[in-house]
Amino acid sequence: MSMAEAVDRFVPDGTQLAMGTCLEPAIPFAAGHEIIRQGRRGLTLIGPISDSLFDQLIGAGCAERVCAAWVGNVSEGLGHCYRRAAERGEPHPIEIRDHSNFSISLALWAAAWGAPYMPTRTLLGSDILTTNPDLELVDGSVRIRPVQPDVAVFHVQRSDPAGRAHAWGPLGITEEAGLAARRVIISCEELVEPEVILSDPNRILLPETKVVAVVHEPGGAHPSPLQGFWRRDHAAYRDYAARSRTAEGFSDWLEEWVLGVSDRAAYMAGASRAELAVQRHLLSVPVDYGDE
Amino acid sequence: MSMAEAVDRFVPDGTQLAMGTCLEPAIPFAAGHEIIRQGRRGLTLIGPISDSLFDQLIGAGCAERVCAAWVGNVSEGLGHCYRRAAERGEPHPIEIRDHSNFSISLALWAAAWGAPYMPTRTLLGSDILTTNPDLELVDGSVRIRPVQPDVAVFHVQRSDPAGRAHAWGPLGITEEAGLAARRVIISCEELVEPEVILSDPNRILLPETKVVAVVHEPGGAHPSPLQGFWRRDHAAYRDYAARSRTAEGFSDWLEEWVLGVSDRAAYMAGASRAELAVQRHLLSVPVDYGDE
Amino acid sequence: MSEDYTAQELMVTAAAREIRDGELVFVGMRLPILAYGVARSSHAPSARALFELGLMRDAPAPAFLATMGDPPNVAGALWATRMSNVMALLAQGIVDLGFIGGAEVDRFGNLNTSYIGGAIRPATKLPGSGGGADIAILSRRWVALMSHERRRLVDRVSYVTSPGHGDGPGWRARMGLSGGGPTAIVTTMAVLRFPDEGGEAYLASVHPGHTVDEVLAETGWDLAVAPDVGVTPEPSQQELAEIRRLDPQGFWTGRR
Amino acid sequence: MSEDYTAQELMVTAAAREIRDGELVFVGMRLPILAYGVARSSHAPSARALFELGLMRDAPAPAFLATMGDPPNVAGALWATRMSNVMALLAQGIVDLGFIGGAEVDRFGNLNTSYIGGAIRPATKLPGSGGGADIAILSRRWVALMSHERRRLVDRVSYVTSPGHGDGPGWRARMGLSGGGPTAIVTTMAVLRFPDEGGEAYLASVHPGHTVDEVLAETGWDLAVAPDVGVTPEPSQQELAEIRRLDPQGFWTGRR
Repeated sequence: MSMAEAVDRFVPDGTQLAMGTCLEPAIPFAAGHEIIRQGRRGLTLIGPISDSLFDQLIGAGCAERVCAAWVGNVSEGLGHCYRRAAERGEPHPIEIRDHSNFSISLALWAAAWGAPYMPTRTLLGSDILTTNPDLELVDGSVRIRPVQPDVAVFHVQRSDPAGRAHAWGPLGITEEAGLAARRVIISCEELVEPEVILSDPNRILLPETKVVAVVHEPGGAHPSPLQGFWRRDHAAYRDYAARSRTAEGFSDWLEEWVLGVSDRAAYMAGASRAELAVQRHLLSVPVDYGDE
Repeated sequence: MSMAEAVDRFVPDGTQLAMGTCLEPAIPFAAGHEIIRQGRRGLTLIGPISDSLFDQLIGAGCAERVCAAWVGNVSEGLGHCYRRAAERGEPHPIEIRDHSNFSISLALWAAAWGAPYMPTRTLLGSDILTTNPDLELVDGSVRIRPVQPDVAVFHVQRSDPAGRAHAWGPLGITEEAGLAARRVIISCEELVEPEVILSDPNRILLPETKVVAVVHEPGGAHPSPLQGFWRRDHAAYRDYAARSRTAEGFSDWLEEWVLGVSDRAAYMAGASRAELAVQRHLLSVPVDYGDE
Repeated sequence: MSEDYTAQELMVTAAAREIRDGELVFVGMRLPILAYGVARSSHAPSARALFELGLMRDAPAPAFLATMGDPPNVAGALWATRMSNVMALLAQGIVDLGFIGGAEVDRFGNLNTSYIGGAIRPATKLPGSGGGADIAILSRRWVALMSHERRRLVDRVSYVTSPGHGDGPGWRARMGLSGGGPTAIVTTMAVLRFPDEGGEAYLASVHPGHTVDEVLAETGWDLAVAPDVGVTPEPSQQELAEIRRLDPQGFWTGRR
Repeated sequence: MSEDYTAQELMVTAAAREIRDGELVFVGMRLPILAYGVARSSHAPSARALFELGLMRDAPAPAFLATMGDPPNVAGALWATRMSNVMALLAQGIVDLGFIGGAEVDRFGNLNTSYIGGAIRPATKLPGSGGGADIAILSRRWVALMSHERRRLVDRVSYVTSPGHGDGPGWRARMGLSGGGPTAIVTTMAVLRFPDEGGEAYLASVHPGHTVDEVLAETGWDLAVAPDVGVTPEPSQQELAEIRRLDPQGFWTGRR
């Protein structure tokens, strides 16, 4: 399935959408850009730290609510579109439900396990408790309301056509986001035969029954890094930070890298992208699933 | 470290001990037998389904409390020592804190995350709620009190000397038991160089900071199976079920297979054990941790 | 009983018919593993199996399993993970069907696998819930498998390990149980079913070689009999072949 | 400021001295990654680093990191896992030390990284907590890193993202916070410390090239000065070499 078809079919206006769940690596930018191209509105963005993807979606007017621990640009600092939306309501106001990294994880685990809420001792004494209506202080502990995404999008290293995905490197809140979500879209660097995936069932990220679309999208996480495949494109983050300081600069950037680009293959074309490919390969020692 | 030393140093009388966390496979029988040989008393046994290890510890008089979902012999049925202890107080009475599989997992996650309790909708309507004081019905949901083991013992396929362990196959409640436990003892089929383990950090079971002992103990899970290494010894379970029907039969069995055996190497000697070794090997396809 | 198949083999095929194509099935141990294999090989080729120790499969393991953790059940699995991840699917209400074995069941389908004769110094200590209570409470529907004996099919169980329909229709909703409860009890003699709205089991079909009177005599309450009570279909040759492929020694099906 | 090192490089070495050997350190991003490397290479060779996205390391990554998720931080890790597993160690109270960067801090060490000028239509929307609140509440002790400006070191923050000592000694215990709270604020001009019982920050040392008066002028409250206030030790050549090995372009240390 193409990313355009996956977004068209499974990410309607108003979707509660989890992305960027590994924190800094493996961010599904290609999916986010396609969502912008298709002009989605009213999304709720769910994640820990999005490293500029959420900033872009907010700047493009796709989001009405953010349910996250941190929105900005990790190596460069502030998220300028996020600021404009929160401070001046541009391009339109957004509702912010602040979390910490731990509390958004627990909110997703609560949804995954069908728990009415998750009690915790984190966030005690923080004003986040007072501004996020999904958090409540009861009897000396914090109750976190479940957060159930309609859709979670993950960019992984490899998947088979049935959506059995192998992901490696730090996983952040990917597992709980995928388990909690009603539907999962997998974007993958390599589309492989089932035999490759089934040779290592412990590495399979999620049950295939959650996955509604598999998109073969090489470079789908650029400019974020992907273990074994891509280094982080620090310069791209710096360029985005500089240009997105003004609404006009952001519009120009968006035209150049999203609206004026047909798809991810076109986006990835060119020598500067290719230079980011990992050259030093470090293979894992296999394990033995022998059975008889 | 030898199993004898690990048990001597880290499993004193009264320990709250998690074992058998993968359910039917990878049960650390060698550790359990050493605990029996050293005459431990007053243990609390924590686990989901022990497939006869808990029955043996109860029959040998090591346990004063069981905090588990199921105690018996999976392929054969009832646990006869468990029955004698519960029905007739032989060799001494035990306290039983019944759980379901899900609720014992959640009790361990609560401890792992420092949560005051875990709310859930499982166990609603079950009399388990009325007989286990660690469970409480409040406002229409069940609150599970955290269960924090003093020690968790796992038998894994391979570990390095620092306790970085690779385990594969179904993991049951191993991860939450290890995270919740104050200390972890690793018993391993193969003791390998750190390079082997660090080639695949996603497969590392737990942070090394939890591990206090690594015991190289080939066959340490017999008669339970271990993926890639050992088939299940169905006949041994059948033999145990038949002989443990009476207290005298259990004593004979215990003398033959535990008390009269110096260590696991002696236990594993002989052709019948060797025949259980897995012959058909199924290696996983490596993944690439390439970084630059 | 016919010479051609055992009571357990008939139970397996009756249980298999409870599985619909495309369903996600919480399989558990023993006869349900065989029932899942039979269903996959016939009318439910796209069903998926979950095992609580942390596995999902499509095709059943091509070898005999004494436990769900035997290595052939892991090789080729679609997911090898933690129990709590499998339980998550159950808790979300997306597991269609579960199977539970019971030591004692009552007219409302409540199962006791914990204590006979009270929890304090019981007459018989049974192994406990395992995942049974979780399946009973959270799966969309479930089926019990039992040996049909008067001491096992009782009016009311003394201890509810795995709740069925409690004390009658509406009980599950009142207590907040999210799943739909038991829809059938497959025994060594008969298939009992429950009304769509829950409540009390009734006799739906009797296995070949048994009679309604015999079933009533071995049931510890005044079991209602369906007006159209029939005979449970016999296993087909294809079904028996699949059962015997998966359990060649008859370990679970009484031929050992 | 000396020509030999930048203010950020001095902050890194000051932060490194907060790490004791054998400790489990929640490192986070930016300068603390360098501080961890310096500590490991000198006085804390057996410290362990945690990164909230799901990593544990011993030796620092042998390459420049713009984020903790850059691939060199993963290769050779001691554990690559989920965030909630790393947070478990924090919640259990077994993480000795954490670092948090702050936009705004007050006399009690409370940090604001969320909203300047109120949460409704703020004057400035900052990125938020990330893992900061979790570290501030749950780690045994923590250290803040700040740019020393009067607008950033304020009497009371208007929004507490990551709680320090609240409104004074005893506040954390009253509120049920399990960790010990901040022990130091390392700024571009000075090191502020807190009494063992918590409460209000005091000036402990001034960085070379700055004066006590200058620090007081750039601090938004009547900052107490320790009787033995000294000069922050300069980075050694060995420390600078380690910093420049890990950040050869001076990306984080102001040399870019």
